[in-house]
Amino acid sequence: MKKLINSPENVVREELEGIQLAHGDIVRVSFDPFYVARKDAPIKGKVGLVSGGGSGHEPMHGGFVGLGMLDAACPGHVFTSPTPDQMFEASKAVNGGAGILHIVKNYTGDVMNFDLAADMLREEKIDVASVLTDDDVAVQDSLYTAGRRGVGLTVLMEKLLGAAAEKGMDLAQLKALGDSIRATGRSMGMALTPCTVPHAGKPSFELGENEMEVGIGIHGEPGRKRVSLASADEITQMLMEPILSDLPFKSGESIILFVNGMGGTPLIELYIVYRRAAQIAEKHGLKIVRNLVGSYITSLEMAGTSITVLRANDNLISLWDAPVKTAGLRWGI
Amino acid sequence: MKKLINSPENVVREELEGIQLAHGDIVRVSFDPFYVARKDAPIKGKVGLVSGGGSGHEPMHGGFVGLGMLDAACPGHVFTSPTPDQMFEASKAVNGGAGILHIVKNYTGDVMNFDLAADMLREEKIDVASVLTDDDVAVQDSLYTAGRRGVGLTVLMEKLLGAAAEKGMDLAQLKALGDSIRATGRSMGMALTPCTVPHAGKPSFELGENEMEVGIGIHGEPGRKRVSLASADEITQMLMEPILSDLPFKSGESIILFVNGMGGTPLIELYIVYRRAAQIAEKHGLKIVRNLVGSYITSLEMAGTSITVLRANDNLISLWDAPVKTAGLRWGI
Amino acid sequence: MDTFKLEQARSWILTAAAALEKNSALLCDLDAAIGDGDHGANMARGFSAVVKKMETNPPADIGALFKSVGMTLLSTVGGAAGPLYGGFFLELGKQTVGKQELDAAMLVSILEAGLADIKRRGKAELGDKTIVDALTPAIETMKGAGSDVAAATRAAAETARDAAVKTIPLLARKGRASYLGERSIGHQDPGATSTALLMESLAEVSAKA
Amino acid sequence: MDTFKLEQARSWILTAAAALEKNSALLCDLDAAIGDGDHGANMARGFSAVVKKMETNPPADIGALFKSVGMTLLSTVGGAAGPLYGGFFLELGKQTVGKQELDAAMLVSILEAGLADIKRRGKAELGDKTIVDALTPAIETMKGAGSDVAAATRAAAETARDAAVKTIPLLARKGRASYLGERSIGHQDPGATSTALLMESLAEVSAKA
Ligand SMILES: Nc1ncnc2c1ncn2[C@@H]1O[C@H](COP(=O)(O)OP(=O)(O)O)[C@@H](O)[C@H]1O
Ligand SMILES: Nc1ncnc2c1ncn2[C@@H]1O[C@H](COP(=O)(O)OP(=O)(O)O)[C@@H](O)[C@H]1O
Ligand SMILES: [Mg+2]
Ligand SMILES: [Mg+2]
Ligand SMILES: [Mg+2]
Ligand SMILES: [Mg+2]
Repeated sequence: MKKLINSPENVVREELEGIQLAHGDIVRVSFDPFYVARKDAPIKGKVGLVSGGGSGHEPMHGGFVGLGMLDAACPGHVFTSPTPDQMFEASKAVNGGAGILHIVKNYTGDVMNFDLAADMLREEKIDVASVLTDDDVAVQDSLYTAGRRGVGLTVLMEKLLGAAAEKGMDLAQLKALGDSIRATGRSMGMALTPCTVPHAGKPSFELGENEMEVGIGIHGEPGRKRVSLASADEITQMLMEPILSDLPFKSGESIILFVNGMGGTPLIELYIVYRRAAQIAEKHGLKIVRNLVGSYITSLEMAGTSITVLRANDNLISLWDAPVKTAGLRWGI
Repeated sequence: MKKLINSPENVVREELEGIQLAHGDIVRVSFDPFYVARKDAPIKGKVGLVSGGGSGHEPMHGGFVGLGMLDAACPGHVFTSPTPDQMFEASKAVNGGAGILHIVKNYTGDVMNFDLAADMLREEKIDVASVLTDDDVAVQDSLYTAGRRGVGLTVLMEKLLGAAAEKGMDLAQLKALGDSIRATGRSMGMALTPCTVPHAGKPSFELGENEMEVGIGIHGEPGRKRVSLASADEITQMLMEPILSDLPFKSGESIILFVNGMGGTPLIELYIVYRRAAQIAEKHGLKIVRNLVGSYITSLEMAGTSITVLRANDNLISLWDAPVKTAGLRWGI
Repeated sequence: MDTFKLEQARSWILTAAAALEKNSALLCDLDAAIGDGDHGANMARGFSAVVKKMETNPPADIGALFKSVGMTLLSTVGGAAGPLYGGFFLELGKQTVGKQELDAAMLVSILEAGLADIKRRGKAELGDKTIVDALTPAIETMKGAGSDVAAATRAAAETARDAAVKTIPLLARKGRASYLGERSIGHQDPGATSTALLMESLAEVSAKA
Repeated sequence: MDTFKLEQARSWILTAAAALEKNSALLCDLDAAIGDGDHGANMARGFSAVVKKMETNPPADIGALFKSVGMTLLSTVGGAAGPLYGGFFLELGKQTVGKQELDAAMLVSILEAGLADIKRRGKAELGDKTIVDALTPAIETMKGAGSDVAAATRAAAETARDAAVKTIPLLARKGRASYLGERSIGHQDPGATSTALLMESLAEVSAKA
């Protein structure tokens, strides 16, 4: 296992120490329990946006804490959902009196832990709502299953709701906006290589030199199918097709297009994927009004990419353009 | 070779197509010859900042074209210096009448090609000056060698000179400022894994499961020594020690600290490195006034890190804080 | 053995902690095949925190013990297993407030309450390839195994072990493994396996009484 | 053969292009060991562009041919080799403006002028582990090899080939390999090797006359 770490046990703590040292102007880090909060939180009268999830997806979520995005993020162990006490303390720490919105990726663990935290917060008379992301079209949805995973849409969700909260939207409005974003965003990902969870010390799965996994999530889990290596254009097609046909996105619609790297894929390759994704979107009659290209929701050092498409309207565009000042995403300020 | 590409020959062209599609609001891409220029260039009365180098280091340099940074960037083939005609055309395209400053990493090829381009520009009566970066302390410098490589300092150089040019500094002043930055910045890098140049199809060198290369550049070249794998803290020490003692940086000084990822290293590891680098700097009596953590000057999908330390003063701090709007670095606007 | 005493409850947790630590890599491997590879680490981390807590703060009755176990698991395990096992032990604690010992029937009934909590929280049914698939038949076996705690828990442990193996051909419908669809078939569920380890530990400490 | 004609000059470039294409991987491997692994690709790309240019735009004299080769290499090779070989051929072009043929002495003198350009541009001296280490002794050999172009170029080619091999024990002081310090020792210089290929091609086309 080749990693720039000191020991598997200390990865998250030391990462947080690094974040505190590097971004002390934007955030403050709590070490017991672990959470990253906006330095200027709580902000009176503003709904507190709190997210969280396993570590290993950096910059998500800690890198998205700051003006115009999250008020707090709770990092779990690598690929392990954080615990209710973290979410509870983080939420209390950023509670400005207008309630707390939890942004939760739809994994059994994350959902149950956030639910427990919400119960604890309600006992303290704090208003809590939650918004799920479950945008991964690689997973077949059904009433009888855990549903779809939350992946790339989470990044867009946090940016857009963050801007809306900053503008003073109340909890119910934010929840409604979040639900509408949830309903109109879709993603799919693939991996060229697996990743190695530090405490496991070995890759999460094996992939032959000529194989890739399609329909992968962000936890080093195997995807839906293993197929032969293909060209960037073919891969992009394999991801875009299910995304576009799932909602479905219709000709004439405006979209935000997000091409994400899995952690070990360099930017040069992401632009080659973006190129094709944009061509496919245009051919489909879609108008790309905003985009994001980079490694924002990662799976440790996995090589691969995911694509997220979100239906856009003027309101979302103005929220997208609103100032954001976080370690991972910054503009307008 | 596992890459999100279509064919080795088309990597650079298709990447540029992706950049044009994704960042058409900031840049325009020329395809014959290849260069990326600020969309609003030439800017009358402003010195045009032009850099370039082999591809494979993204976001450098194309991702640093835009307000407050470069006016144009010339991408060569992967790891191969671009050619004089690119630099000539790019410089002409962004010439606002106040002259052109070339920012050149000190590699034989880059230097000679930029020199040829400068000669061609002078024949057209365009004022040209150039600033070198040669900040890599892993390379022993001497009168009789090619000198040191330009590495991480190039990113800081482009940001700082970009801000100064935006503020209206003239060519001679920019050249002087660049030379002073060159004189006070130092870097060193290491690799956990090699990288694979697309047309080569195999890794640039072999590394055992328990080995790493220390003193590596950004071109997949072997480093100065191969040693046993070490912890993040030890590695950070191996990089910081030669950097701090080379200039040397002295107790009481202010610095900008830049921890860079080589392309295949996830952010979570970079924060662990930053943590230690900051601790070492502080123990050395240095005051970190600004920092940058992320993969900004990469070596394809190489796993590894480099550290850059630059002496800072109030002038540099205000240039650092000045607005920048590029695909790779953005704030204040 | 006719009753299960505070001392045994304490030993159960210590024995389970040791078993989970010992089988951590196995559980991680099972989870890597159809999940995210952390189940063993999660459980080992949680139970080692439980052990530490018990040492510094020895509970005075079975209810206090289980409550403490549940609270600690909730705040240290994370993932799906944290709330599920945490809630399970919290429920066991609720059912045993102030108790110093339990007879076999009570043991069955508190485990049933714990299982109900897991099903309420996780919404998994029998056959979904989860903890429920090991715990449900184990409790059924215990129910029909009479009033000797040692014998009943031993029978339950065997059933749980077999039941964990029987999750192999199942298609996962809950938890991370469900994302794999058909590809979840052919692998043993890590949560059912950790449940089997818990039941085995229960049988071991009951036999020693 | 007493003179080197336009037709041979043309063949030289075509033969060299084929040789560089054929040895592209070898040159890349040599460069990977002590540089950045692109020398073969750079040279092959440049010479293939040269060939294309010659086909569409056949030069009328040796000077025009070399000038065109130089210009094309400058804008297609990149890296260190682009300006060095580009400048080399531009210099050859300057020395042969309007010429249809060259005798052996002139061939030597234009190669000397080309070498001087490389040294001026790259500032490398003999022994720095560069192109200079192959070209310098090759020209020396040619100088002493008499007026038969075929014989002289053959001798020069052999010397260049040996000289490229003799770069192995050298410590690089110029170019990328210099960054390696002591670790550059023990590897053959890619640029010296491509020079040897150019000289071998020159000898081959001269023999065929
Ligand atoms: N809804 C559920 N009901 C019951 N058990 C579940 C449910 N979801 C997951 N599990 C159990 O949890 C186990 C995985 O636990 P763990 O790996 O610790 O959490 P995570 O899946 O969050 O990584 C699965 O093997 C399964 O037995
Ligand atoms: N200053 C120099 N003078 C002469 N030849 C040089 C010099 N620097 C480099 N070279 C030659 O160039 C070769 C490398 O060329 P190439 O790989 O194409 O360029 P780059 O080093 O820019 O990748 C070296 O093997 C060496 O022979
Ligand atoms: Mg997990
Ligand atoms: Mg090169
Ligand atoms: Mg798991
Ligand atoms: Mg080279």
